[in-house]
Amino acid sequence: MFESLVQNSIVKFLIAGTSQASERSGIDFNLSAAFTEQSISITIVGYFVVFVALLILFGSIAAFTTIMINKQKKNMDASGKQKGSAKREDIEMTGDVNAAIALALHMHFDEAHDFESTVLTIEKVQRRYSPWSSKIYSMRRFPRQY
Amino acid sequence: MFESLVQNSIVKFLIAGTSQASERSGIDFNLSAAFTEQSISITIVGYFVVFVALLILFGSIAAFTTIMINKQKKNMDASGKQKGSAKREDIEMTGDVNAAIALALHMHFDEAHDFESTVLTIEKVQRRYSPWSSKIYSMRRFPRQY
Amino acid sequence: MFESLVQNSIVKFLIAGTSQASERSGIDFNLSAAFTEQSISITIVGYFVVFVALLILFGSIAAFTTIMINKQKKNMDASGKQKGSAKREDIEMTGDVNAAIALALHMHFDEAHDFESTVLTIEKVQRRYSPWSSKIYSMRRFPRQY
Amino acid sequence: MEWGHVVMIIVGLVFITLAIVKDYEPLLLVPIGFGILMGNIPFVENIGLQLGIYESGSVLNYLYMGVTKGIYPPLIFLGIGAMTDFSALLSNPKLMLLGAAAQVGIFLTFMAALALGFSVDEAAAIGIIGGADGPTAIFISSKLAPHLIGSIAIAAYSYMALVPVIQPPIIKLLCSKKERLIKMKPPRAVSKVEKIVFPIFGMVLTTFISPGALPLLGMLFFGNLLKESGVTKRLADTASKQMIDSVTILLGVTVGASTQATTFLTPDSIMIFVLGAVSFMIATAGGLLFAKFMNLFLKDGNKLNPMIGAAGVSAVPDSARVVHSLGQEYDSSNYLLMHAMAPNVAGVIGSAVAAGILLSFLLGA
Amino acid sequence: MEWGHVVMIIVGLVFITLAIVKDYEPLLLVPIGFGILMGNIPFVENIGLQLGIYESGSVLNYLYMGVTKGIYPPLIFLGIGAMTDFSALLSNPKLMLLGAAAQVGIFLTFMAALALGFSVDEAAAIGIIGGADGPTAIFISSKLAPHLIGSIAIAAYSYMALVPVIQPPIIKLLCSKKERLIKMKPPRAVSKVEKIVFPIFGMVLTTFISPGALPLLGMLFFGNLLKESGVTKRLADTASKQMIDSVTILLGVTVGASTQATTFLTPDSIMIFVLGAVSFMIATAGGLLFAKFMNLFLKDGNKLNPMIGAAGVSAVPDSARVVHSLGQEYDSSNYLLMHAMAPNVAGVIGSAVAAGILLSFLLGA
Amino acid sequence: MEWGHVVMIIVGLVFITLAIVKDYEPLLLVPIGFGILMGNIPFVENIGLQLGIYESGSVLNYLYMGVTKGIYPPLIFLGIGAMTDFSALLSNPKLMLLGAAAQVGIFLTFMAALALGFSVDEAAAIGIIGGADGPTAIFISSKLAPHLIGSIAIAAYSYMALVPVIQPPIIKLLCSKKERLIKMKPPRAVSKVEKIVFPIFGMVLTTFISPGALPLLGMLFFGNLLKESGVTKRLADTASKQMIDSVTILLGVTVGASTQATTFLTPDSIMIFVLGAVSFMIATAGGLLFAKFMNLFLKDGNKLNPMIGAAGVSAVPDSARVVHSLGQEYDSSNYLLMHAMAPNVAGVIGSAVAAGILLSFLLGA
Ligand code: NA
Ligand code: NA
Ligand code: NA
Repeated sequence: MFESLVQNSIVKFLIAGTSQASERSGIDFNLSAAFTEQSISITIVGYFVVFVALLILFGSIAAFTTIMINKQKKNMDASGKQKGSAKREDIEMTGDVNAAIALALHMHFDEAHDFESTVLTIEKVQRRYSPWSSKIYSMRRFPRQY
Repeated sequence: MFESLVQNSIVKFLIAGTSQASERSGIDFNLSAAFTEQSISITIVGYFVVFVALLILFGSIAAFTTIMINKQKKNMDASGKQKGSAKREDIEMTGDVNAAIALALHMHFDEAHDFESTVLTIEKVQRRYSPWSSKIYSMRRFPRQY
Repeated sequence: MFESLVQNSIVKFLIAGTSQASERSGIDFNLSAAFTEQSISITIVGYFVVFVALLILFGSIAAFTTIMINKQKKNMDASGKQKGSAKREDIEMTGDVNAAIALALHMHFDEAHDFESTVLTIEKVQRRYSPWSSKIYSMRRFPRQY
Repeated sequence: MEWGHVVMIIVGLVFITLAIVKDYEPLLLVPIGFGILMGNIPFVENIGLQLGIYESGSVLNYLYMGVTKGIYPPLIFLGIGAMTDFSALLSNPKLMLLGAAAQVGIFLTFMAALALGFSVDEAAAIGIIGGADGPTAIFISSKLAPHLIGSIAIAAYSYMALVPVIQPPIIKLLCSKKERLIKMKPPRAVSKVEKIVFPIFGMVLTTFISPGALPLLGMLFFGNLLKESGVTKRLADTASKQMIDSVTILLGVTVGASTQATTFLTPDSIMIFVLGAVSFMIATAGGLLFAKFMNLFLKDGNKLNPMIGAAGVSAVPDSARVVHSLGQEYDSSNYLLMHAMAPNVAGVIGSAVAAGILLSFLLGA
Repeated sequence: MEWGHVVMIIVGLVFITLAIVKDYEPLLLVPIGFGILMGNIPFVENIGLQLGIYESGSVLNYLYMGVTKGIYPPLIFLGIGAMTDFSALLSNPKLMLLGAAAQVGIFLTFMAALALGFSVDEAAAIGIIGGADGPTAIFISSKLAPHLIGSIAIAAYSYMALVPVIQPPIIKLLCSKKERLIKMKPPRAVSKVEKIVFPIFGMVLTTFISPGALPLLGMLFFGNLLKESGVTKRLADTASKQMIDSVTILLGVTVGASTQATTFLTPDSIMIFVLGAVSFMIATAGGLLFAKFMNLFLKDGNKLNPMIGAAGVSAVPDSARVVHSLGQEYDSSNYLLMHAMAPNVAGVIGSAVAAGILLSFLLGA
Repeated sequence: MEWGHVVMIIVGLVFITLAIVKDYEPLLLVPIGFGILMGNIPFVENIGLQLGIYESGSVLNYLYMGVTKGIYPPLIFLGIGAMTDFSALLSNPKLMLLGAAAQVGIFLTFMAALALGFSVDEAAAIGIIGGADGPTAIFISSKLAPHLIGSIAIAAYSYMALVPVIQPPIIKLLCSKKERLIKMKPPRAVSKVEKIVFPIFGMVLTTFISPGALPLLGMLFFGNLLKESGVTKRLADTASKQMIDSVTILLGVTVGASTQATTFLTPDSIMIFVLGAVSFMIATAGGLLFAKFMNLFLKDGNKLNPMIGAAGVSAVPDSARVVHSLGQEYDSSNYLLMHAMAPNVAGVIGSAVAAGILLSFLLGA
C-alpha cells in the first residue's frame, strides 16, 4: 500500500535525522521501543483513517458539486434569464480570481504600507491581517481596487 | 377582579388545548394536581404582582412625564427662543417617525444590503474616545483635522 | 536624604490632617502604632525602592536615547538622503505636536460635541442588526435617507 | 441509541435551514442547530473520552457552566438593555399593561404542567416558556429544573422563531376587521432625561417588588443606562456587540449540544413542547384580549389597535414585526411597528418580574 | 437595615449624577454607581435566594470572583498599556521622578492608617488609595485585605473622579504665580525603536526590582508592546477596546454591588474615606514639591512647570488635564498637557512598583 | 537558577525580534515571547508571593487554566473557522488528499519519540507538532502530556514561524525544475450553497470518523458556518476578531510564561525541539511526494504543481505563501497562492482528525 511504502522510505530518513539529533543531545536511539505492536498499529491505522476521512470528504464534495453543476446547467437550459444571471456570476467570480491574484502580489510586496494607509477602513484590513485566514476571502473584498 | 375573570375564561381554553395535547402524547391530564392551594396562590398572586409592578411603573412614568412636560411648557412660555427650539424638536421627531416607518419597510426588504454598505464607517469613531489613553495617541491620528 | 526630609515635613501635615479627621469620626489617633520598626522600614525602604526603580529606568532610557540620537546624527552626516528623511521626520513630529496641542484644546472644550456628532455614523450599523433591539431606535437614525 | 441521534441531527438541520432559508431568528437558531449536531455525533459517549457536554472535564462541559450556573442569561440581558430603546414605551406608558397581561401564558402553563404531572419547580420553569424570552427561560430552568434546561430552551427558542407562524392565526381569530384597521397617534417625543431616569427608577422599583428578578432586570436596566447616559458609549457598544455576541455563540452551541438524544428524547420533552406551544398561544391571546378590554375605557381617537396586545409576549422584535405586517395587510398606510414595540419591550420586563416571583415562591425561605 | 440601604442608594445616585452631569470618570462611576443600586435593593438578602453578591452561587458572586481573585486588574492594565503612549515620558525621561515622588502619599497614608488602628495589611491596602489607581488598589486589597475591597475601591475611584475638585486648590497653594507661568520646550520626537524597546526593558527592570508588581506591570507593558510593535495591531485593538470594556463593566458593577449596606456602612469605611482624601492631597503635594526641588538643579529654560508634578499621582489622564487647564488659566498660550502626561503615566508605574514592594514585605516569606 | 532565566529571557527576546523584524507570525510570537520574559523574571519563585504561573492563586495560573483545561484551542478554532474560506478546497477537492498525506509527519515523529524513550502518551503529543497547528498541539498535550505543554507549544509555534526558512530547501530538493514550473487552471466558481453545506457535512463526517476531534473540528466548522450562512455575520465577526484575539493574547502570554527555566530547560525540551524540526520536514516531504504520486494518475493539463503539496502541513497561510513565492521565483506569471490554500486548509482538518484518532487510541476505553 502506498502509505506504508512512503512510511518505510521516510522511516530511514527519519532515523538518520533523529539519530544525528540524538548524538547532538547525547541520547541513544532505540528502534525496538518505536516498533511495538501498539505503536505500529496506531501509526498504520491512524494514518490510514486520516486518509479515509479526507477521501470520503473529497468524494462526497465531488459528488455534491457535480449534482449542483448539472442542476445549474438544467436551469440554464430551462430559462435564458437564469442562464444570464448564472453566466454573470461565473464571470464575476473569475474576475475576482484575477483580482485576487493581482492583490496577492500587491500584498506580498507592500502589505505593511497599505495596512497603514487604511486605518479608517479597518474592517477591510482586519480580514487580511490574520495568520490563519484564507487570503482569498480578503481578496474577494476589493475587486474594484485593481 | 379582571385578572381572575380572564384566567377562568382562559383556563377552559387551556384545558381544552392541553387535553387534546395529552391525547396526542397519550398522557392523562389530572386537574386536581393543577388546582392545589399553592399553585392557585402562586398563579393569582404572581399574575397580580406582575400587574402591580408594571402598573406602578406606568403610573410613575406618567407622573414624571407630565411634570417634565409642564416644566417644558413653563420654559416655553418664559422664552420664545426655547419655545422655538422645543417646537423644532417635536417636528423633527414626528419627521423621524415617518422616516422610521419608511425605513421599516425598506429594511424589511434589503437589510443585508444596506448593512454591508455602512461597515466602513464604524472604526473611525471608536479610536477617539478613551478615558485612559494618552490624548497624544488619539491626537496623532488627526493632524490633518486642523 | 531628601525623601526622609520631605517625609518628616509632610508627616506633620498628615497628622494634622488625620487628627482633624479622627476628631470628626471620634476615633483617637495613636502615633506609636504608626512608628513601629516594621512600618518605618517599609515606608523608608519602600519609598526609596520606588525612587531607585524609576531612577534606573530614567537613567537607562536617557542612555539609550543618547546612543540612538548619536547614531542618527552619524547616519545623517554620512548620507544627505537619510539626513533629509530624518529631518522630514522631525518636522513632521513637531508638526504633530502642534496639531496635538491644537486638538487638545479643541477636545477640551467640545469633546462631547464632536463625540456626539459622530454617533450617528456608528449606530447605523450595529443597532439595526440585532434580534432583540427595538427597530425604532435604528430607524430614528436616518431621517435624511428618505 | 442510533435512531435518537439521527432524529436529533435532523432536528438540528431543520433549525439551521429555518434560520438560513426563512431567516427565523438566525442568530439563535444557527448556533443552537449546530450545537444539536455537535451534541449528537453518534458513539461519542461510548468512547470514554472527555467529549460529551455532560462529561466533566470536556470543553463543552466547561462552556456549558455558563448556562448551568445561570451566568450567560444576565450577560445577554446586559446586551439587550444596551440595544433596547424604551422611547416607544415611555411615550405611551399605559401600553406597559399589555406586557403584563400577556404573562398570563406563564401562569396558566404552570398549572397545565402541574396537571400533566410535573413537579411544582419543573412546572414553573416550563411555564416561563410562555414568557417568550430565551434567556429568562434558561435562567429559571437553571435554578428550578436543571435537568430540563435543554428542552425548555429549545422549546422557547423554537416558538420565538416561529412567532410569524404561530401568532397571525390567533390575532385574526380574536380581532374584528374593524379593530384591525384602528390607527394610533404617532408617539410623542421623549426627552433625554426621561430615557436616563427610566432604567434607574425602573430597576429599583421592579427589583424592589420582585427581588428574584435582580440578576436579569438589574443587568437589563444597567445596559440601558450605559446606552442612554450618553457618557458611556464605548461600554454600551461592547456590551451590545462583542459581549452579547460571544455569550450568544457559547450559549447557543452549548444549549444545542445539551440535547443529546440519550438525555433529551423523552416523553417529558414532548410534553414540554406541547405546553410551550399552548402557552405561547395563551400569551398572545392574553395580551390581545386585554388590549380590547382597555379599549372599553378609552375614548375614540385614543383607542388601541388590539393587535399590538399580541406583541406583549416579548419575542422582541419579531412579534412587533408580525403585528406591523398584519396591520399593513389590511391598510398599507397603518404603521403599527412603533406602537407594537411598547408592549413588546414591556413583555420582557413582565416576564422577568414573573420569573422573579416564581423564584421567590419556590426558592425563597 | 432599611436606612443603610437608602443611604447607599443615594450614594449610588450621586455617583451616576456626577458621571452624567459633571462627566467625572463616567466609564467608572456609572457602572459603580449602578452596582451600588443593585447591591442595595432592600430585602434582597432576607429572601434566601441566590441573589446577593456575597451569596455563593449567585451570578454577582461569580462575576465578583474576577475582583476577589485579582484577575480583572491585570486585564485592565493590559488594556491601559495598549492605549497608553509613553512618548511624552520617553522624550523627557527625568519627569519619571515626579511619578516616583508622588507615591509618598501611599507610604504616609500607610502609617496614618496604622495610627488609626488598622492592621499592617489593611493599612498597606488603604495606603494604595494614594496611588490614584483603581486597578492597583483593588489588586492589593484582594491580596491583603479582601474585606476592605469595596471601601477601598469606592474611595479610590471617588477621589480619581474628584481630581478636578481636589487638586487645583493644593496646586494653587503650593505654586507661586511665577512658577505657574513657566513654559516648557515642546517634547522631542521619539523613534519607533525607543517605543518598542521601552515596554520590554521597562517590564524586565521594574519587575526585577519589585517582583510583586509582575501581574500589573507585566500586563501593562505587554499591552504597550502589542500597541507599539506595529505587527500586532489587531491584538492591541481588542485589548484596548472590547477586553478592557468588558472587564470595566464587570469590575465596576460588582465592586459597586459589593457595597451592601449590611457590610459596607462601618466606621472603617468612613476612616478609609478620610485617609483616602488625605493621601490624595499628600500625593499631589509630593509630586509638586519634588518638581520644585528638581528646579533647583535645572538651568533656566529647562526648568519644569512645577504644576506638572501634581500629575504624578496618575489618575490618567484627568490630573494631566487638570494641570493643563490650570496652565491655560494663567497663560492661554501655555500647553502643558503633553508635559503633564509624562509624570502622569510614570505615576502608574510608580504606584504599581510601590504596590509590589508592599506585597513583597507583607506576603513574602 | 540565574543562567536558566537569562537563557530563557534571551529566547523571549529572539521571539519578539523575529516577530517584529522578520514579521514571522507576529500575532503568536509577540505574546509568547513576552510571556517567556514574564515567566522568567529571576527570583520570582523564591519570593513566596502568588506570582508564578505554577503557583495556584496567581493570576497567570488562573489564565493558564484555559490552556491546561484545553478551553482556548477550540475557541481559537472557532475563530479560524469564521475566517477561513474553503472555496479553494471546494473548487478542487482532490487537493484534500495532500492535507492527509502531510500528516505522515505526525505518525513518524510519534515513533521517533518512542525510540527516544518518551512514553506513548508523550510521544503522541510530540508527534502532533508535525501537524503544524499550534492549537491542536496544545489541545492534545493538555490531554496526554500536560507537563510538556510548554515545550510542545513553543516548538510548534517556533517551526510555524520558521516555515519560510524550513520549507524552501526541502521543496527545492524534491521538485525538478520542470515540476516547479507547472501551471494549474484557475479554480472554478463555488456556489453559496456548497459553502454552506460543507461545514455542516464536514463536521458530521469527520467527527463521526474521529470523535476525538469533536472539540476542535466541531468549533472549526461551527465558525465557518457562522461565516458562510450569511445570516449570522455579527457572530462571525465577533468570533473572528475579538474572541480569537482575546484568546490569542491569553494563550500566547501564558504558554510563554509556562516556560519557566526551572521547569522548562530539560533534555526533554531539547529532544522535543529536534523532533519537531524533523517532523516538520517529513510533513513537508510527505505532502510534496504525494502530489508527485497523484500526478502519475492525472492527465496533462490537470497535473498538480507538486510544490503545493508542501502546503499540506497547514501552518495557514504561511506555507501557502512560501509555495506561492517559490512559484514566482521560477515563473513570475505563475500564481499558486490560491491552489496552495486548498491543501493548506485541508492540512488543518487532517491534523485535527489525526489528533482525534490518537486521543481515541490512548484515552479511549
Ligand atoms: Na415576555
Ligand atoms: Na500612581
Ligand atoms: Na496540519
